[in-house]
Amino acid sequence: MTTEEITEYLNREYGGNLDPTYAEAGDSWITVSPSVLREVAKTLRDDKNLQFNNLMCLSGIHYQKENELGVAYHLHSTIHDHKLVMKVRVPEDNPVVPSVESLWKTANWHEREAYDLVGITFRGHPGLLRILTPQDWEGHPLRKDYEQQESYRNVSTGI
Amino acid sequence: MGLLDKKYHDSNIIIVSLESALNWARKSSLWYEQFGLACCAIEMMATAASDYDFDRFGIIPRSSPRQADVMIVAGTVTMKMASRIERLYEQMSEPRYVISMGSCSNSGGPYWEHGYHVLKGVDKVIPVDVYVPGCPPRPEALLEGFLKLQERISNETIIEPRETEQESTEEEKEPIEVE
Amino acid sequence: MAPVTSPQPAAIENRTMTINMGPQHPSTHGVLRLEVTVDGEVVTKVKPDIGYLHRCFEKYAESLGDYAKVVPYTDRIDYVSALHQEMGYVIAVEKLLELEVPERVEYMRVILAELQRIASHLLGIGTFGLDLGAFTPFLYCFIERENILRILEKVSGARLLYNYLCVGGLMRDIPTDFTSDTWEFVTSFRPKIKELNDLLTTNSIFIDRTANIGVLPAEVALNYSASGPMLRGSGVSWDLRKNDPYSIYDRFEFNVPVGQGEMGTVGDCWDRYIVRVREMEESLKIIEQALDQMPGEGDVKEAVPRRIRSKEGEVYVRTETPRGELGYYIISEKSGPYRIKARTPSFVNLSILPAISKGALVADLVAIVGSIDIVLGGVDR
Amino acid sequence: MVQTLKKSWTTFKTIFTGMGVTMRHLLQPSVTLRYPEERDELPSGARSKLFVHIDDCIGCKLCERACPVNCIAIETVQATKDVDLGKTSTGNPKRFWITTFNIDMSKCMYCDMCVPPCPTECISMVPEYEYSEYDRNNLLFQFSELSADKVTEVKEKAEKEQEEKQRKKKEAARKKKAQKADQTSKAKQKNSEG
Repeated sequence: MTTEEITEYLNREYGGNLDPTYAEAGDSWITVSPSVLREVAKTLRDDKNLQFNNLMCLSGIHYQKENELGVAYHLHSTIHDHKLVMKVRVPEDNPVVPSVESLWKTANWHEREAYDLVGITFRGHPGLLRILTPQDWEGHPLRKDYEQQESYRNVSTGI
Repeated sequence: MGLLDKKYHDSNIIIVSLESALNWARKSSLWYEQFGLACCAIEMMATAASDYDFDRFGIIPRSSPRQADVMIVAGTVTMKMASRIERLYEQMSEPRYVISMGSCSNSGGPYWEHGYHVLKGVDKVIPVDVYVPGCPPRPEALLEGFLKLQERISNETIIEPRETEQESTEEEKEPIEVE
Repeated sequence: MAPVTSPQPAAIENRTMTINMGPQHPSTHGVLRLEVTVDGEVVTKVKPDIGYLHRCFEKYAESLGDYAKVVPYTDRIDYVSALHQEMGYVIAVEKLLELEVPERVEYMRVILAELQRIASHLLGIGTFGLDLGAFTPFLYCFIERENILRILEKVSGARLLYNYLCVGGLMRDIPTDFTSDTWEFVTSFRPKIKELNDLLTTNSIFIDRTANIGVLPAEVALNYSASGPMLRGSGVSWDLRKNDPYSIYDRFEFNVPVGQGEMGTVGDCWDRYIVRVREMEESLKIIEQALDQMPGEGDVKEAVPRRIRSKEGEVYVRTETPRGELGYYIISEKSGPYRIKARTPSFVNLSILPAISKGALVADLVAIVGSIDIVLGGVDR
Repeated sequence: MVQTLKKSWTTFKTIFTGMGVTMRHLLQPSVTLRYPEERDELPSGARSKLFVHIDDCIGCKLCERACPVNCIAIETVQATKDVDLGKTSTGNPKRFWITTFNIDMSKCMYCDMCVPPCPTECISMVPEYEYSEYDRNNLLFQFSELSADKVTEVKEKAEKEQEEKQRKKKEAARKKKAQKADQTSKAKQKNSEG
């Protein structure tokens, strides 16, 4: 199924109002509000005609112009062999997204990474700690306005 | 060493031959610490394997810093790793040498500009004897670095302490002065 | 021996201990740190601590502001299979820009990628053997690997990090003796796989240390979104070259080897190992077919754009590297790349370690980590 | 009992199969390169060290811009009109003094991206890999051959010429303005007369 068909199917079967977005080039995606994300994710995984059993990638994004943070979920079904890109956007000052760790175990580390590098808090995650940078690191490096700290434990980070 | 360097201010025949014997022994069995960080570690393994064969020079990998003479810093040193490297270096017994292998450990290399999590040169935390350029260096280049190190060791005297030792004592003094 | 009398034997029996493994440890394949909780010899909990090689690839990809300049940095993500990292990235950018690549370039990319796959598996198998105490296979694997590196060096000029593929083509022309060199390697390498089987695969000590250890059931593997030999070792026939062909992989005939539990249970360390060995044979098959079909003439820089005109949009492209599915998620703006995320197989495969090492012995933990075949550059990026 | 015997027999057998492989390898010629005495010939285009033929450099800074690492630093000064810097071996005219051309090989990642853009092929990778150093600062290669005195002299000259140029420009502009004003006033006169 293509993104359009999947959106149509979801809207028909579950009465949503999802709408795919298209860009100049590349893939299209659907945007879901954080309040219904978990329900939609569960439906996507468990519905007989969808069965997205594989979460290929989960990435955190900082949209500087809109003062928003976002998460992109790349889903794939090994059974029906179709793909879907799902996005969720939250405001920068309250970046809370429900965790999908209980649905796809692989989200565990990916969500920790998104928390570490972009600063998105995942509600319901079993151990939301920094994963790549040390625990006492300052700031979230992949934000566009990130300023590098001058020294870490008395070792200068500059040249 | 402490006994001799206070007794003789100038080298004499006994010390000179003792020196050369010591240096010869030291340089012919440089056991290195098996400690790979990144891409360069793969080239370090390739150097230790059959095609280039480290063992011809008496260079043998050791897994423990206590048994090692040389530390090859092979790869990118990150901020998280910097304190570990410092600790490993402290565990090595004197005389100890450090070879910095590849651009990353020389000066941050490709990551010197935007690499927020990369230490810009391992010489910020431990003294380095030989810098081997390359990204990653060829196995021959690493061997050449070892030959350079051997050259350095053969010119050592037991009367004067090594440069790096002097540096480290100076570093230890510094914070006291600040206080 | 006289029985040891202790004042409180019960208290000692129930005590668990936390030990630290790494980041400097000879068998963690780099700078991986594991916090292992053990009850005697039995591992009850493993907590991997990663990030000791976090080199800020994603920050770099955004900061450079040019698609072409990112290519040498992709090499350094997974330095053991650098060409695969380049290939994935280059294909993703080409998909974004809707570029067509000449035939000769496509064939060349496939041949090089398969050569690199063999080299990577040789290193993986060699170090896996080394972890389990077999030193000789490591040396023999490296001799063969060195032969591949010589071919790749002749092509690109570097031994490990090639920077040979570029958006739309190749950086340099193909040397004239490339085909003959590769044929020579392919014919000389076939018998070496048999040698490797004699040394490791059938060796009873090796089987004892790997069979029935670190069993990964297929459902767990899928739920963790494992890929590559890790997933195929669990009996799932899933290979992106077959199931979702990219480049020109749909033109070649090859099999997808899966773990069958010949020595123990499906999905144990031995199965993951044997998948790698058999994959090398399949790679040889692909190389032979590609060498036969490759057009002899053609300009490799024909489709390389002078200046890359970026488009607005985003792509997610996945390719099959020796360790599994490598995905590049590129969000592009008119001015250049806005966000590039590399979803590396090592990162995802390592996250399964806590699930499969529960109940193993400490010595088996080394075997399990070795059989996952992680590259820390890929885990931490 | 039978099981144990069987097991030990397979162990024994497989170990000896492995030993057989090692034995066969023992009889083959050694693959080891005896490095300081023997050297492999590097293939053409091997990437080991950057070298610049400074005589051929025209100061276009294309390599500096192509470098992803920013390890190349070039500074140029425009040559004054009274000096002719000659031509490069490829026939391109030289218009700049190259006052600095530094390559920091301790930062370089040997990606070979600076070489193809060069119009005069003056920057290239040379197959030389043995240059490890005791001091990191020695890995900064300075290719500019101008002495410090020469650099200041050239800079002063260029500045003077620049000033001269600007003065001339200003003068010309003033003249133009005056002319224009003249013309408009004349035109006005004409209009009023008409």
